[in-house]
Amino acid sequence: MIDKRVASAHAAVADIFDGAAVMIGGFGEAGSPIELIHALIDQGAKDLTVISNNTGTGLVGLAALLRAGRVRKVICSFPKTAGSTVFPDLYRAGKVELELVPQGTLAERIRAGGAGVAAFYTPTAAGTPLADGKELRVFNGREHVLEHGLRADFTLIKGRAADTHGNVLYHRTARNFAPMMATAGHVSIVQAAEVVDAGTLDPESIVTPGIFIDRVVHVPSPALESALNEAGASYP
Amino acid sequence: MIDKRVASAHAAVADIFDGAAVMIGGFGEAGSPIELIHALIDQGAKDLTVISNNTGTGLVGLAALLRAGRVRKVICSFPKTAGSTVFPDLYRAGKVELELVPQGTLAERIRAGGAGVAAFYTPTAAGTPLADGKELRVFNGREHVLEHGLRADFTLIKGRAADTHGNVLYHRTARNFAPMMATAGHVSIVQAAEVVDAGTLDPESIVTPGIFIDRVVHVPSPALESALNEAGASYP
Amino acid sequence: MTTSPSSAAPTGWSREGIAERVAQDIPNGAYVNLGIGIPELVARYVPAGRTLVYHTENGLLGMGPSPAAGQGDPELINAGKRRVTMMPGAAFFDQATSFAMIRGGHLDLSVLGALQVAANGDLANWSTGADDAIPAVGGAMDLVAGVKRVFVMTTHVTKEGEKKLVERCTYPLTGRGVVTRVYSDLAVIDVTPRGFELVELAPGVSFDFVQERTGAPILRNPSR
Amino acid sequence: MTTSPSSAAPTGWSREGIAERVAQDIPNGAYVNLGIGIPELVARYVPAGRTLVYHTENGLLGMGPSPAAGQGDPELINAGKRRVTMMPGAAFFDQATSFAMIRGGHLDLSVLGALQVAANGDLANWSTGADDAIPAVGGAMDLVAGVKRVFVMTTHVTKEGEKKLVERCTYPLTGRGVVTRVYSDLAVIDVTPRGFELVELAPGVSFDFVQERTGAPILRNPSR
Repeated sequence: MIDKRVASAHAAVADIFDGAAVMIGGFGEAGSPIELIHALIDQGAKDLTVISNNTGTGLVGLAALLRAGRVRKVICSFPKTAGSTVFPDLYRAGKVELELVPQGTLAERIRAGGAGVAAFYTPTAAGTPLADGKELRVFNGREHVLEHGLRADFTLIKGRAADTHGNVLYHRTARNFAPMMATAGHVSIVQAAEVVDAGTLDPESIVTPGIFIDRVVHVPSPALESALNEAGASYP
Repeated sequence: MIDKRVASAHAAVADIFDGAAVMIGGFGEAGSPIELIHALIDQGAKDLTVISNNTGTGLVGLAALLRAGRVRKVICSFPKTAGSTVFPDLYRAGKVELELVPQGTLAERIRAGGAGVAAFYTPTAAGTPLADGKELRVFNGREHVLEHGLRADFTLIKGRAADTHGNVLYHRTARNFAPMMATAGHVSIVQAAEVVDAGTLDPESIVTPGIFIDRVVHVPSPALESALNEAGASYP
Repeated sequence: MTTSPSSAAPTGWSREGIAERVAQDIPNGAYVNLGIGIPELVARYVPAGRTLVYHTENGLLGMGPSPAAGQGDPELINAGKRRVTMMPGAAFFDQATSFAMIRGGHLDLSVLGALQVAANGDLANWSTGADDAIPAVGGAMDLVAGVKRVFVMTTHVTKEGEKKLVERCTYPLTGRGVVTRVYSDLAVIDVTPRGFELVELAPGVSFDFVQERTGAPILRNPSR
Repeated sequence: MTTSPSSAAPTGWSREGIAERVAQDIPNGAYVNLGIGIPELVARYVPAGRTLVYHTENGLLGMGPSPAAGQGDPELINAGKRRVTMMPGAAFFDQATSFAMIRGGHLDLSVLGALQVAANGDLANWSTGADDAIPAVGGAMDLVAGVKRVFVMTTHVTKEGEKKLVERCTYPLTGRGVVTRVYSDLAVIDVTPRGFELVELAPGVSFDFVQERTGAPILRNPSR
């Protein structure tokens, strides 16, 4: 009997420790695991390194985690979406470190980390400031940059449906970084709007096989960042 | 209007040229695109480099292509499945070159080729004869081997269903190498048991997005290597 | 007759005119990534009879137009994080696959904006390098490194009249030698091994008018 | 009492006995890859109340037992290319994903056969290096490089009486320092930084009997 369900978002994130590296799924609000992030804010872990494509908007979700002062460093591709003020303010004040990575390189570094590939050569960013200090090498007459695999202590993602074995389906463009992050987290946690018994999902259509998932939390009606922001919400 | 259908397997492979590198899907008979391979035998191209996990069994499919003397070199992980006699005989006679690659490294090299990753470092095969002559490098205290991306001029694969845009679904463990090979072929050709209009397949469940596929051939009742062999078939 | 830069009156193509001109150059069946903002206009002007497949790097091939205001799905969005729709034949995929399409050279065309384009094809479009700016790059460097052809859509000069087509970029680069062709309000200009080459002038715009507003020589390319 | 190798009578565990012994050491919920051949027997002896998830590297997690003779799907096969079934919760995936599971350390355990295991954990199980052999490796090197724990199931000596647990492998390696534990017909032996260490003797087998058939010293490990 395998059952990866845990009782609540709070139970799922209870062991995230100070200084942990945490991957958080989402591209903008699509795929952002708001309830897991809010549980992490309640839980109190600090000095986190957050690996996520963006930095959140308004005063909820990822932005709220930053605003609570829990994040030491952000690794991302685009930290200044419209409606994003928390990160820019912290960054200008020197209160958060930023490692800027091209979006495709970020995706590939996370995939490599999860796939046991130590490092790879990509043409992206060759000749730009984002290759400064990095090892360069020419393949087929073209300069490539050496990039290293990324792993994290924890991964927090959102799914449309999951089963008790941890198999996950996603919703449209909410999929984005979640499948790779599931592979790269030492402990990978999914919040899913629907949780079903193993054997319910079509084995041909599963996007993230259960081997990559450690904990499944049922969050039946996940909040959306835009709806919370329109309502003027802030967390906590 | 986008319609990648071609009239026949023979039309699909008509421009494969002497000396071409051809990726052929399949793990054993599962996923082996027999009809495309037979059309390639009829077509006559020679001095091919074949990239495929195995070398076929009996006197049909991949084994028949080898037996016809069309293959100069094989890149594979396991060329001696039970029932495989054509390749061993050719190899012992010095009539075909073999590049042996661990199965996971083969998969990753093909993926890298299709994904524009020039090369990567893997721990697989470090300290073994298959790393001889290859560049080694230590990451996190562990020796890794530099492996290069693989591309091909043509890719031949088998799907369960495809649409006119080239989106593909596979059947169970027939999926194996096909999704990566679809990305790494300059011209990627799928034979599918069912061909449907764009918009018919669920966008959440598509395994190979159409951008990776150039030609779709309808082969309604594909032959199975084992069934042909049991019937004592040989091709041509 | 030469018109001095200071007398630059409204002339040449409008934004929509540039978009329409770009659309003419995209063949049926092309896989296209349109950058956020002005490049998105191109989709409105695709000639009848041509079907393009739009890629959005956050994980969708077969993107359709925006839904009606207030409609749509907040988790069906484009790279600009705005709601979109999907077309028949669409497919969803993760970021590693999406950038495999980009980096692996599977997309036929990317249309992007620019801060500067150099005569050697260098592109700067992600940062002015200002000290107080929050650096943000998204998928721009991946797109220019991987997509087969990169078209730039831009005003020929900035609002302040500064040249955007230059000998060498002074802003931080997005990629080296990556631009195929520039579509401005004044002209269509190829980037070639010999530098900028004129393809076409906007209606009512003279070659000299364009050259004066360009920071590097433009070849007239009589062979066209 | 010491028994000389030449008098090696049938003794210790049968194949099935080894498989049963291995199965005892695999916890509930483990993700396991069983090598082709003898290691497959392990699945028959998993204690009641434990559920393992079987991975087959050709692209299935949640593999079930073989179907009845003549039944099954020729495209639902295992890494040995034999027909299998699938269990509730199964998932299909491509080879890159399958080996990401392996190389990325996501599998808890691999049970493999061996030609030789060395006291330093080196494993040789893919080639004898014979000149006329057709080299074939499959996923063996990936498995030993990536899976968290590698159990070897083997007869303690070859049919010809040659030692398989040795000081240093003479056959071409599959991986360096990769073996966690060896289960033979005679004993269970850990591979530790100090070399081979006895875990358990098969019923009726003496330590000396095992040591005489082993090419390197075995520590008796009194702490167990």
